[in-house]
Amino acid sequence: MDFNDSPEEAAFRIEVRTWLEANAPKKVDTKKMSEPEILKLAKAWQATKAADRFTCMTWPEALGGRGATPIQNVIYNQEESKFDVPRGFFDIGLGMCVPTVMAFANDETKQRFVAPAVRGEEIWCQLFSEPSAGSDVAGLRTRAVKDGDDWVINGQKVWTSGAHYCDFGILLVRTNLDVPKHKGLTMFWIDMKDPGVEVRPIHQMSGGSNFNEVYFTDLRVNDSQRLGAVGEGWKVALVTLMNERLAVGGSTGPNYAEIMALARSTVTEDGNALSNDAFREKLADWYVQAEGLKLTRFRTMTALSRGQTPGPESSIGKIISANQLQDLSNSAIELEDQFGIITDTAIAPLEAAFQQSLMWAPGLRIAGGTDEILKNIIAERVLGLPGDVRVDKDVAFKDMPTGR
Amino acid sequence: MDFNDSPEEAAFRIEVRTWLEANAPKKVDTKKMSEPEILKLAKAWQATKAADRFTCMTWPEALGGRGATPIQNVIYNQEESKFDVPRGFFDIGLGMCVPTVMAFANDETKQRFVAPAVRGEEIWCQLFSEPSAGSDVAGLRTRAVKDGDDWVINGQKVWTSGAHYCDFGILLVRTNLDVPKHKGLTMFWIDMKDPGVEVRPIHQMSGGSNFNEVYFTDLRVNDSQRLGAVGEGWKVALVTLMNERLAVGGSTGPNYAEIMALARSTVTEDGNALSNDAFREKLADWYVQAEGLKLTRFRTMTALSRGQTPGPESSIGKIISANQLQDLSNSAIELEDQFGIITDTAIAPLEAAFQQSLMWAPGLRIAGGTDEILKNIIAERVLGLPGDVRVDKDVAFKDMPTGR
Amino acid sequence: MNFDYSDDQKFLKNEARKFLDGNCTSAHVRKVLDNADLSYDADLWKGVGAQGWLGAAIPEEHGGLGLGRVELCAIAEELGRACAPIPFASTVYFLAEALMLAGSDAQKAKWLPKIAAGDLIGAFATSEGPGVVNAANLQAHVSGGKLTGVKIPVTDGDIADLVVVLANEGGKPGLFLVELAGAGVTRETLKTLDPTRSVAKISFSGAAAERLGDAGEGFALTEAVFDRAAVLLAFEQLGGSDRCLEMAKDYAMDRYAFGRTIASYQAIKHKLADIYVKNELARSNAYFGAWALNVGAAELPIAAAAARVASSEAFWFASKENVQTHGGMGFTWAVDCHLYYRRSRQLALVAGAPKVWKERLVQQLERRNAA
Amino acid sequence: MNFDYSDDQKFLKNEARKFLDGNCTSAHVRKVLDNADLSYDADLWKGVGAQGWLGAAIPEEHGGLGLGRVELCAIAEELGRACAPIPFASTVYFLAEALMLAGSDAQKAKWLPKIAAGDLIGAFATSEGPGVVNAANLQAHVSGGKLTGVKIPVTDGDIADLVVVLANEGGKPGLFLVELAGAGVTRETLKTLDPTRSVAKISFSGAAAERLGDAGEGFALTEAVFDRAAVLLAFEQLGGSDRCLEMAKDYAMDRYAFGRTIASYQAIKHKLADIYVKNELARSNAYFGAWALNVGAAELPIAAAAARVASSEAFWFASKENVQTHGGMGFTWAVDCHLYYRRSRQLALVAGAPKVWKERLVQQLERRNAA
Repeated sequence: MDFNDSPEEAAFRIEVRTWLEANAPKKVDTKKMSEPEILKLAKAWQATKAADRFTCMTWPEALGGRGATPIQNVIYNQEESKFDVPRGFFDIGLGMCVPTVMAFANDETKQRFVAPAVRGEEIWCQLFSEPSAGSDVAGLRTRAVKDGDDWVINGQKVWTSGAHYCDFGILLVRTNLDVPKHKGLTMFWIDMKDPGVEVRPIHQMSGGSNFNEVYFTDLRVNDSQRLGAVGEGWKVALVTLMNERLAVGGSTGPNYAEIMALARSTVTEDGNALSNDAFREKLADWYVQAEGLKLTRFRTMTALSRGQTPGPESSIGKIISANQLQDLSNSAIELEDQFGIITDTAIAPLEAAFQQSLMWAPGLRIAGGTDEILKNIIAERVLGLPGDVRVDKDVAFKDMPTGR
Repeated sequence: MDFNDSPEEAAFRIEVRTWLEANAPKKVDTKKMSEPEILKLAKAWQATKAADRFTCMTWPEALGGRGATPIQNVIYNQEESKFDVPRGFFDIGLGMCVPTVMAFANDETKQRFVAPAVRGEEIWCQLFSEPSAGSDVAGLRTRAVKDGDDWVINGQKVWTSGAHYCDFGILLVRTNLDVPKHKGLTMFWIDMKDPGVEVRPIHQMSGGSNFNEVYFTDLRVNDSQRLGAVGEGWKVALVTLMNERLAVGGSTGPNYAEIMALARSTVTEDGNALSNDAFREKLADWYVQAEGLKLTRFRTMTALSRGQTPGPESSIGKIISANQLQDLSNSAIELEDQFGIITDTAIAPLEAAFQQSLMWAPGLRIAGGTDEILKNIIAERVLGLPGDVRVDKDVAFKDMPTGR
Repeated sequence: MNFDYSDDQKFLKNEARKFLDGNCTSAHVRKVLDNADLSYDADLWKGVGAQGWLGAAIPEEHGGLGLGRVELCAIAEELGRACAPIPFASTVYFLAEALMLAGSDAQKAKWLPKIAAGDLIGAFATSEGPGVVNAANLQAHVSGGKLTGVKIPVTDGDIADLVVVLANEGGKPGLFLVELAGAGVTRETLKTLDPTRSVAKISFSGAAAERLGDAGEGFALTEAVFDRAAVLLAFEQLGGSDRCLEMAKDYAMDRYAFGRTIASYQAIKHKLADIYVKNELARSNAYFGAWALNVGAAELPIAAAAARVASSEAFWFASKENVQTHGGMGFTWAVDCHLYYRRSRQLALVAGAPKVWKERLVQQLERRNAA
Repeated sequence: MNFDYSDDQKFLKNEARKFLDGNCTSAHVRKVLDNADLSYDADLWKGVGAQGWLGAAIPEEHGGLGLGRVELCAIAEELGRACAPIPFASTVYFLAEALMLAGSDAQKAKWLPKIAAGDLIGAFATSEGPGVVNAANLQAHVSGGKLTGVKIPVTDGDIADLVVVLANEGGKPGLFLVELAGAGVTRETLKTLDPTRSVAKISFSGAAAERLGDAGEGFALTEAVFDRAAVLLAFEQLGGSDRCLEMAKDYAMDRYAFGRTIASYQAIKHKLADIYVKNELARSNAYFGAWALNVGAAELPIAAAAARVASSEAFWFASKENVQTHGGMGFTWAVDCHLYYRRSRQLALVAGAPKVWKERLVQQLERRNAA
């Protein structure tokens, strides 16, 4: 029971650290930079990583990787996280989309796309979710109709991260209404710059716009852009989604340390709010949860380092972190009392970090699997409990009852 | 918005109080008395009430009642609760069983049974639940097979209150295995003293035995003891169960006032445990819940007094009171710290009231509808949400999958 | 036993709903939400005045309708349900109640008619920074009838004509009336969690201040005003909580996943049942508060605390689980869920956070035991 | 990164489970539960001794196996899973740890071998009444090597040979070793929530007492011993929590309502998922505690507090929702659910209630910040 690297791991960690010290770009203040400017830096850094094969490390050498072990990948990420390098633009593309292309596209297509994606020259997005198909992705309605060698696509996707700066995407569509929903789907790769594709940002309740709606109007794609067989789209999508958990999750926002600081700085009649027993008990609970999550990740890493594959227990992470963030943020603003309503970053404590996370937390409880779906996953895939009654298994999609 | 009686209600309250002062038996310490001794007192008091029609008050005069309004009934119970009279032996019989007999039996049977039950000379119990049919009562397996003019009954019931002192019972059995479960049931009244009936007490996790198992071995009942048509047993049972909510529920055990007293008497380094903010916040929550329940009952009474029928919102009561009792009891023993383990009534604070309620609370969360079933009831009957998918509606009972 | 609205009160409540259904739709609320320069909906404010709601509980001698507080609670419930973007609470629950509680005959005669007529917007200013203001850290002070100090946040402070301010005078805490149009007042509108309700920072530098109530009673009077406001705010919270339950139910019934409405899944059914239970317990506690406020019962402090605690937590739970029930749609700006999520925070903080009220509730229990 | 049992430790854990599957069935536990005269299962106690578990963490020089604390944690997890009715915790987690922590060479040499050999049952006595004993209310006192006072409750006090007692000597709190066979000791077995673990009231009137550790260090040493015991107890709690999840799952899979297994209902599925999540977070915190205890890390106090808080609440939740999942059957004496419901309370109280540990955890956080 220890936290030490194996000798091999330790050696690799030193190699990584040395390389990062030599190659990681200098820290720059991105606060005032535009997204395109930050993206430019990110692409440069990705190219540097690709050149020395410190990205897609677990992929085979032929595809730009170095056949690294999962734990080596974790070690790299741990070390990189100590450097202030631009992040987040390539995770979904290289984590979910390109592996799907690699698994189902013909050699020519792989030749064309894998290398530029690894070098960060081209970015990919994932186009699955729809307004009427969230938790139930396979219920999607975007239609593709065969027309000669082409398919003509009409419909809408939603919650697409980075669609506005992506060059290509993998798109899941319905090609057959007369079979049950899972059997009528087909996957394609598409050019996001095609005039048949329109990207609109989604205005979130938190104010920001981290996601997009993507509309398709008579988008023509050649049958050669098909990934997997016609009607096999769901099987292809599962390969993509397998990796989703790696892409999403992790607590974002203030934690027990920040709210402890807030309490210490909040004056009360008898000193400061940190002396309140009710607050202290909550603080202990938040600490125990947060530490529990961190230490659970260590257990996952241990499984990796022992060559085992960690199970879906990682689903625990988001349920806990998202709900704790909402609870902790709300406790913080109630701690500020009347003052807690203020969101002016110049006036509110910690630059209104708690007010911002209060408005962001509801999204965290939904994105990448709602609390309810994640609990289903734990119940069914971890505990092996039976699935719920399914009334949609054998019904032709066109005959399925629908609401909004 | 007030708590006052209408003039009619006030007048009736005075009438009731006057009668109670004149007729209620003197307070006796039942702690050291045996159940039969207490039952004797209870029967005497019931006879007194019946003589002046202060029981079954809402029933028509012809059946021993006085055609009272529901609110008059409530007023009587409020006033009687101020007197220390023996209680609880007749609630299920007169509240659930005899009304069923009145609704479905022939005149001869009614003549024979109603009056003695009202006078407390004969007590009735309800025989529905079975080991394999709890939340799903209609899944019961006790069989009745026709044999000439008789039915021969074999099987087992469970959780029967008072079966050991009851004279008669209403028994729901399966008379047809070849139809869906709700359609194969029939109701009978039976003589609990028949040699074909064996009563065994259930040993509860709390130590006590408030309920019984009842076994039927070749119990013969004449077809004239049938209540309602063959196969119509479920319809009959619904009439019985309609009244169940009145019979069950209500918090039993220590509440916020007792735990507040415990905290005040628990010495800490800086005074007593009542000064702990964490405890104080919990105390406020318990008070708000308990008051909320009490006041919700006032709203129900208001509906009654306005001649409206209160809805199943009374299901709220037990969910809250049972879970609060478990939480409050546990907080109390944790407040006592190491000492909380002790259940010796001579040593533990408040004669171990909290330790006893800790062991009783789990039963309260289950008896008369589990938390989960009650939430289904609220969701479906109060909020009008759809029922869950039912796979048992059209399957012959003998073909239904079963477990233990 | 008559523990519910009377038929007349139900009629009034229905009329209020009809009026707000027409004059306070989501579009009206969003007009204030999306326009940083709009502090409130002036048309709605006029309309509410014309309905006589501002003077509902003000005696007829002072130009009001002289109705009871229960009638005001009925109106408050509908305002909360509609998420009304107007300074009703600041003007009616805080300022008018403060005047009726502690005002001199002259002060009542001068201000109450203006409130009833809709000619005046009020505010109530106690906070000066993060945490609860108390005798030890209260900075604002009055000398020679002039007020100096900074109050932040002051709900509706940027649009108010008259504000009640908690300040020390000769070391004694008191409440003071300050006309904001006068000299020595600078105000700044602040960004908040609920842009449909306006909040300001007000700096006083020698502004003319007239004492309201007795010297030294500043904190006691503030608590008494908060008790009254807490009951009325609880009904706005109830209206909001019930609206959230309706929204969640309507969406769930109409949203399909895996071939059936999500309202048929136990996870959703039990979530909505949990909301219902909290809302009903809150309603019962709020009714008791309404009774205590209406008859001026000695139980008001504990009744107000129980009503505020129950309603604040019910609205928080209902508003956040309403978002959750709506899934991704609930997280969008376009769907109304966040209007109630924001308002639930505004109402929970404006008269002091629930934790403060839990402490006050327990202090009342201790007094009751001591007595 | 090696944050899990090693293969050797897993092997030991498996062996322990095999042994307990045979020697500590529900029937063994119920023998103690249903027989008021039985304080523990003597055969199982002998067997556990023969397995060497009592001396697992005791150095070889003192007759133990000299294994690490992690090995002891693995054994503890299995004992908790089996709901073992023996004085293992009192003897090993409390007495042996206290001796190894504060004992003189002579004291270690005298007592540790007896513990390892299974010739001695221990106990640890701090409490004197409801609430947490503290410097202000500690009554037991030693003078001239004689102990006077009453300790209640003392887990396994009625069967123990040697007890560690917290008492004042010349106004200085200290720990003292008292042999219970000696003069001046009267004991009374008490009824408790968990009859499978024995508890006594011990009255000392001039019993011979020998100090363990330095004078004045009584409370500090007690906390240090509790830190060690808390980690080991956390593993018993984990074993119990996981067993409850298994029981609930097995019953739900096999129980049918409305034509299908209740394990297919979301209300049950999410309940079990909630149990799983709490158990896993508790396990991770317990592992950290095991690491800190094993290497004697400075983080032990906060790691022990986190492990105790997480495991106590996980076991409480798992044990009560296991009863609920079993429905009526779960409320019967005949079904094993209540064995774990009772044990969850015994383990949560025996080293002080979770609320006490939450306070200690926050104090550690404050020190960390100060440092």
